[in-house]
Amino acid sequence: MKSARVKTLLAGVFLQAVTQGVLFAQTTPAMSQLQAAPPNAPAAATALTVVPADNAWILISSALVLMMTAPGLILFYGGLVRGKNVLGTMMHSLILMAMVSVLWMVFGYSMSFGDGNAFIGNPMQYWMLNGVGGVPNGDYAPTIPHQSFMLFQMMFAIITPALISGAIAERMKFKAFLLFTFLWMVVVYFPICHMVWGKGGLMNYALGGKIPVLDFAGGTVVHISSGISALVCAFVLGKRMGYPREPMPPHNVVYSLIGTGLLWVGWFGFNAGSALNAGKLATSTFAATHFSAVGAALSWTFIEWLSKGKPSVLGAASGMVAGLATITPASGFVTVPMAFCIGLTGGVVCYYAVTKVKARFAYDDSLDVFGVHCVGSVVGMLLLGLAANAGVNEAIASVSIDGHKLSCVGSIAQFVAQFKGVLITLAWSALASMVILKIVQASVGLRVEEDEESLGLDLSQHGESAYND
Amino acid sequence: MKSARVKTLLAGVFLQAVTQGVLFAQTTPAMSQLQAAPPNAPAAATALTVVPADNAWILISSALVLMMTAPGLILFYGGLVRGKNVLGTMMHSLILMAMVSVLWMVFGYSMSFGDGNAFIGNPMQYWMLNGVGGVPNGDYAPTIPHQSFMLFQMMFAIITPALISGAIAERMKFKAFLLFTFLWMVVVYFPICHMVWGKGGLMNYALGGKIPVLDFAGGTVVHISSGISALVCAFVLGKRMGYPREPMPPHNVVYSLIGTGLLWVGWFGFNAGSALNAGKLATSTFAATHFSAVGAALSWTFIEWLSKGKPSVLGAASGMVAGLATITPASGFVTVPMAFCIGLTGGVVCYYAVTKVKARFAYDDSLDVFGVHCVGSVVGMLLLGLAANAGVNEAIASVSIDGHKLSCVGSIAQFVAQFKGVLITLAWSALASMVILKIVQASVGLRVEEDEESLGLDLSQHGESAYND
Amino acid sequence: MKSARVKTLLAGVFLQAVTQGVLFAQTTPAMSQLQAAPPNAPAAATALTVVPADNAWILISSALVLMMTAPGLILFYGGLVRGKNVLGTMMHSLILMAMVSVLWMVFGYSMSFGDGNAFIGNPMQYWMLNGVGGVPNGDYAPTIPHQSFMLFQMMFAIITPALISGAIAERMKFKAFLLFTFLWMVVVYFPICHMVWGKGGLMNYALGGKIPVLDFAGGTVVHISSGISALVCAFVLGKRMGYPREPMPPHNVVYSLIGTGLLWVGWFGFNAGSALNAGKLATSTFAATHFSAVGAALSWTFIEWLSKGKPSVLGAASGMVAGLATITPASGFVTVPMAFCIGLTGGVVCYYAVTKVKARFAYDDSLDVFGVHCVGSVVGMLLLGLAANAGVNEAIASVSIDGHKLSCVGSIAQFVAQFKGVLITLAWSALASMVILKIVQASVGLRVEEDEESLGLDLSQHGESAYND
Amino acid sequence: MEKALTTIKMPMKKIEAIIKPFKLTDVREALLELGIQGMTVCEVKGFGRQKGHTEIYRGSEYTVDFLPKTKLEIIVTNEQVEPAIETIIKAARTGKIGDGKIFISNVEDAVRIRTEERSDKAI
Amino acid sequence: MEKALTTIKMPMKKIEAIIKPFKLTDVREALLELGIQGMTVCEVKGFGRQKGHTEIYRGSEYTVDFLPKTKLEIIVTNEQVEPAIETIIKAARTGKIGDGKIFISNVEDAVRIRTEERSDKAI
Amino acid sequence: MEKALTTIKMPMKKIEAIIKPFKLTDVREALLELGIQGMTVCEVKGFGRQKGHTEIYRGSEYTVDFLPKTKLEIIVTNEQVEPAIETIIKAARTGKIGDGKIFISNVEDAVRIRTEERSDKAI
Ligand SMILES: Nc1ncnc2c1ncn2[C@@H]1O[C@H](COP(=O)(O)OP(=O)(O)O)[C@@H](O)[C@H]1O
Ligand SMILES: Nc1ncnc2c1ncn2[C@@H]1O[C@H](COP(=O)(O)OP(=O)(O)O)[C@@H](O)[C@H]1O
Ligand SMILES: Nc1ncnc2c1ncn2[C@@H]1O[C@H](COP(=O)(O)OP(=O)(O)O)[C@@H](O)[C@H]1O
Repeated sequence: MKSARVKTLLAGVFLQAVTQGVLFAQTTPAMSQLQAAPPNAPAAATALTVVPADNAWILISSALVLMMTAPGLILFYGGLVRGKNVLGTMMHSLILMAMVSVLWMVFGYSMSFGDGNAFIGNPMQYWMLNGVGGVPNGDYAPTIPHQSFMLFQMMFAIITPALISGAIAERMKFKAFLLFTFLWMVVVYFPICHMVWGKGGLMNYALGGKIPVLDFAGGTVVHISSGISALVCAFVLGKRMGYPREPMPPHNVVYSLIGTGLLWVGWFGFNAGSALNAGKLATSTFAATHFSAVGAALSWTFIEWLSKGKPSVLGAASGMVAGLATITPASGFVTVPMAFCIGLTGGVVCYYAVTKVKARFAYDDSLDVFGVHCVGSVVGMLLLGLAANAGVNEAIASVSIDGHKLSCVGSIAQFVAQFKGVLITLAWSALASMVILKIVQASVGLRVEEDEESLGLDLSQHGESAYND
Repeated sequence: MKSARVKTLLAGVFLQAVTQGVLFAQTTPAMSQLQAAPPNAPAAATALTVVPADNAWILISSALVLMMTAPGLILFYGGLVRGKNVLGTMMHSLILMAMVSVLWMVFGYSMSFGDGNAFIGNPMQYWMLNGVGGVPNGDYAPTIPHQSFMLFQMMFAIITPALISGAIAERMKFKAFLLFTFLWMVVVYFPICHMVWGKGGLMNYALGGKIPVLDFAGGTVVHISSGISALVCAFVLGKRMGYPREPMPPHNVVYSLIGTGLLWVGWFGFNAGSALNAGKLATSTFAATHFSAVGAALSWTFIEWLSKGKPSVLGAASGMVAGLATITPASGFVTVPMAFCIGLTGGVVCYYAVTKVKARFAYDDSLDVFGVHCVGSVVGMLLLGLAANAGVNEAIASVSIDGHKLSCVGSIAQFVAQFKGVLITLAWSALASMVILKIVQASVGLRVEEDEESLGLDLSQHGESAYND
Repeated sequence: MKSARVKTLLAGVFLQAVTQGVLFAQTTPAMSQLQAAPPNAPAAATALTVVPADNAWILISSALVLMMTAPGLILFYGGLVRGKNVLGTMMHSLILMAMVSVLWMVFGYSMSFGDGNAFIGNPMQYWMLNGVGGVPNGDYAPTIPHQSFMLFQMMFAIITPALISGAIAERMKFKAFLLFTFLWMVVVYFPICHMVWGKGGLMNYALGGKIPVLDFAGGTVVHISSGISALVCAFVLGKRMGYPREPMPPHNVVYSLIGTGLLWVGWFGFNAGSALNAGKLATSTFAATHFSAVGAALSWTFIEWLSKGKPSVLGAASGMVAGLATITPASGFVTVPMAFCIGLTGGVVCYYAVTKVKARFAYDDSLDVFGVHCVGSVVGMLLLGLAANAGVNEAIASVSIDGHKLSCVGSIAQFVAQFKGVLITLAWSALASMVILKIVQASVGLRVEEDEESLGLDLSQHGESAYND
Repeated sequence: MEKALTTIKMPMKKIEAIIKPFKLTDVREALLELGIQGMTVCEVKGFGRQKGHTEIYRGSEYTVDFLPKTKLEIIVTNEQVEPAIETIIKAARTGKIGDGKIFISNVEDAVRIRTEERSDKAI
Repeated sequence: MEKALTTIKMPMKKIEAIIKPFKLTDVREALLELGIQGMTVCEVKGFGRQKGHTEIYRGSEYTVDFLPKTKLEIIVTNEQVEPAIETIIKAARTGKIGDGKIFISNVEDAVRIRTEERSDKAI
Repeated sequence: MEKALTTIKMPMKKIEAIIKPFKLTDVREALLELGIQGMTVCEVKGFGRQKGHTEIYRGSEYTVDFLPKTKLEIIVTNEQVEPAIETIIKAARTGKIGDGKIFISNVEDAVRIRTEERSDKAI
């Protein structure tokens, strides 16, 4: 019975596919003309040409950022949970690779990067990615196909909610997770992405915004938004059964270390790809990314060695990820020694967030999304306000906000601007997450049954177990 | 005694190496001149210059495609078998990285891409890769060194027989596997590759073929050829001892999920690299690849959720791979929404192939090579016949076959052409595989002894076990 | 008490960061001017421009080489040790990613690539990477930012000491490892790197050296230096408790196979990236790299099959790594068939080094660093002396040493030059390692206590265990 | 020695308790409070009245009848047997099917390897 | 209670069967048919007359003497002992060396944790 | 059969030895020299007087009380019991706390699955 309904559904989909196929095939000449001069492109846009080197760099960067999610993050997170929840944990990220991409195609990209007001883009402008083709979008990336820019940004949209899944690990209903992330993308991610990077966005200093916030590769959009939402989730969902009395050590630290390596490598695409070309800014961003990871790995390791007596390997790995999250907003704006210092700071602050703050407020942010990603990126955003350097990125020497020229180079004023950016992101993400969680709770419920939790998500939610003899 | 013979052998190899070294060193100026104007190059070929951006993209794509085999496929397959066979299963792919490369060097590339008739290239033309150097081959890839093109194509030749190994997992003699794949490459892969992509190949619409078959990145050459051969193998080898009565669940689903992530990422190189340059076609191929994986992941997951009551993680991963196999032939010819629909269809059809068809005909295609790769790519090849879009790839708007101009844009006529291409590939691969298997059976035998099978391939064939305390 | 001191320390670091930030921000225009015409640049350097394609290739190659260390090498090594030492083993490489990078930033790059004498560069020239910016350094890589060159080279500096860690696995104190590698970088790596690749280095044929040694991607600098030092370490540290009476099989061969795949893929960046541009030399290096791995995989597998009766999977993987290490110095100078023969030879020689030589001299080079890396690269260096081919790399046709023009093409003379290069590297590395080990032994001690060794490094050194239920 | 062995009148019992794995901490702590200072624990798979579950891998369904259980082995003196049983029952019980069993059998002798102490001095 | 324990005249036996792992399904099904509804299973390594094998890792040869075996523990009433033994033999036998052993010993008492039932009512 | 079982006067003993894992090779070799040709081995976790250790994961400290131990089960004839015990003690002893225990109990019967041999012929 059920399967009959499914078949009808699928037949529909198939038919639609075929008709659309014919449709698209017929309208293509017109469409490609359309792309050559899209309504939203400035007149001069027709002169934009693709630079193959930049395109190669952005495509490979896009691949690297997807690799961060899988197999990077799925390994990092999967290793940290107990063996009975490893598949469920990995599924959280895997299913988002599919779900977020669909949202992105239908209206998400348009809500993020379409023209609109200061808070949100027009969801219909690039509906079904119509008009996002081979011609560059001069506003965002003048030397690569608009489609390449869309793809690169999509990989960010995928990993952001995947990060949140670390806070709700080992106890959330799969259905609830799907509903939560769906709403979260629409209400939190797309708007914040538009505000920070979209044309006309509130905080987009380069394209007509009102607050000159610097965020090179997603400190606010990716790490703070997800990290604070993760904290809210941890509070609303409550602790895992038995936490913290029962020990819940990582079931396979090796997985987490593989994940760490892949995250580091992928992060080069994440940050240096955000230069959107393969020039010297990509290089300096790459360097800053590396040296911040280095700094935080060292500071986390040594502070742990001093305070706990032993330098743990998971500690070093956590430091690396903290350093990478910390430098993300700053990576395109600071020198190498500065990036190293930012990393050192990020490592220390995140270490205390994960050990002291978590213990003090007794929430179960299971895989430390808040303590690493949110706290790290807040540190990065603020230090960037003091350290932004026009020698590294000349674009910030003089920007125009509301018709006034001003500089975004490191200063108290810029620090304040960064602070505002952080606050807006924190407030909006926390508030919206709270509301969304209440809706999910009221509709499908948030947590699995006690029996299911003690059996594990792999069996209870997915009918599988990871390891069999 | 044995080792004495080996030493003589090796001394010979070494001597040869040194002499060849001197030889090559002396003849090099001549050879490089030769490369500048190879006998088979059109007069204008001397004007071909390498575009570094395109070369960078093809080199990295080649690396990505090798990564698909190892560690991608070895993990995907290795996780799905039982723990006592994991090394033997991984070895199948690993040894092919070596063996196929040698064949490719000696005569395989030449048989595939040398001039010849409609069915096979001249094996002597590029014997030992002579004449495959830094100057582009204008027929195949005018902006990258001929050698880059050769390398990229080699990675396809490696992964194709590696795919087959999933069907014979856990029971084939290692010797038999080597002999089978050797013969299979010569009799199936090189000819079909020549027919579809070689100059003058029967189905190469762009370079003088007779049937205008579209296959962007290897639906026929890679997935259908290997998938149908896998089915034949499964029938001829018979079921694993105890199958299906005894449960044979995957011994480590985590490995398979890591493999899935790496396959997805690597597939960007596989498909978008097939554009052979870093322009907008690479971008649109990248996008189509992604959205088909997305579509199939969703359709497989939800159809399983509806029919079995739970969405399995391995199901989502299987859907991803199915979506990637499905879009392979179509990836460079269709729009993003169309790719998504093709993926949706592929996911559903492969799901039924793997669950219902396999159960109905009771063969033991152990890791579902046929159900995922062959069935998926057949779906992709056929839908492509309806959906090929000149707005995406203008090259297909007008092609000349036998002196007639015609269009390969989606239509019933093109559907028929695609159908022919599929049929030829299915028939040739199945027939040849059957004959090869009989030869192997008669010479070295196909299956390991019962004792060896129950002990596992790792110990019986390789004298190792994967896990020790 | 301790933590109070730490806090003061950290406050200091933070303050410094902020002040430096302001400082850098202020001085930037000057600094960027400086970069436009650095004191050490020839007058014509101002004309150097970045080629984005080359930069994209070097950035991605840098990422690939870092991937070789993590997750490549950490998996390869981590799988080979016993389960109680896996984290400690992985930590060796992970901490070097941080520690070596800091040395590199502060003075290591300058010691390696700064101007200086034949043995060492001026550590102050690029102190804190001052002057290493967006403008290419014409001496080393005229088409990419100097900073890109620095990053690429840094990845080599990271993996080299990480290789050594395989020889001291399962028994060295973590503190001792840190001190040893710190001293080793300063006394062995930076000097040898300068001698071979630095401007004015003793063996740098292209930039004013005295001995025309060819070493494309680090046969001496990376593999011989680390491999011979590993041997010295194995002798000085002594055997693991129970070795060889007690069996110490790899605890997870699957990890090692994943590592092998990643190493192979990453090695394309290592070798082909060493072309420092994305032209045809990168392609031919890529090809040579691949075919040597292929050759050695086959020769190792078959020689083991003949002599032990079974072809082991770890054997095939070991052959791959041996072939990659062997070709490294030669990769940019030889043809594909020659690379294949060099690989065949490397596989055989390394096989005997690992099985017979190790047994004969009864040292415990736990993960065979000497037998694979040192022996392999010595083979490669010497065969290169006979096989270097100007048709592949025209730069070697005529080089000037001490005012004399000579050719580095394969010949007895070049063989002798290679031999000298190998000897110098062996002698210097062995001697220095011995002295360093004595210093470390006398200060912090080399080995963990017996109790700690039998408990495992994971628990005794890091307070963790890799696997928990 | 042989004599010694036979003259001792079985002063000890072996308690084997098969419990749900997540109850191990509770049981261990309860027994410790009772004064029992040693035990040996083994991961086992149990088959009984408690239903297993079904797993599906690519359409193939497997019924998993064996469930993960934890087996405790505790050697105690005769007097400790009943208190120990009661303690285990209290700590391990959830009231749901599959809570497990306790089996009691005789032990003839015990030896502490380190000291060669015998009988109840060894435990 | 103490009294209860001693007055019961050992009505149960413990059967420990060490078998080849791939025979587990067969044995379980055969026992189930016989009406035995519970058992506890443990992965063990066995050493006996059956030869081990040699493994080689990079030239170092290791003799592996211990082979993977599966140990079943089944508590049954006295009357079930012999039928159970016969059933196990029939289901687990391949006729080749290494088929395994069955050991029988006394059990003094049994308790079902969920219900506190004792003796043969508990199994 | 039932009769056969009861008339046999317990000719065999079961030795259970809990030892430190790295002593397994030594113990096995020593027993082999003594003429004992079979044993069954199981990885267990032990709790006793030997202190565990602390592990820290991201600031959360876990006390690990259970330590890895190896359990040997050896069925021997009555005469072999004492020599076997002595051998195990000698081979497994380090003199440090946690060396482990040996427990001895009765076995009523043994069966070799391959041949259906019974009693001491089966071991
Ligand atoms: N006859 C038996 N012999 C050995 N172990 C048994 C026996 N019966 C049950 N068990 C063990 O006890 C566990 C719990 O038994 P079960 O019948 O599921 O529930 P309950 O303990 O509530 O009666 C089983 O999983 C198995 O490990
Ligand atoms: N004396 C013994 N005590 C305990 N277990 C034994 C003993 N002898 C054999 N076993 C177990 O029985 C298994 C099979 O014994 P083996 O001698 O190899 O073959 P068979 O059962 O055919 O005689 C061994 O692997 C071991 O686990
Ligand atoms: N009463 C007991 N019952 C069962 N096993 C025990 C008992 N006491 C100790 N053991 C086992 O013996 C091991 C060693 O005991 P422990 O008290 O640590 O040291 P020692 O053997 O030196 O006295 C423990 O880890 C545990 O496995």
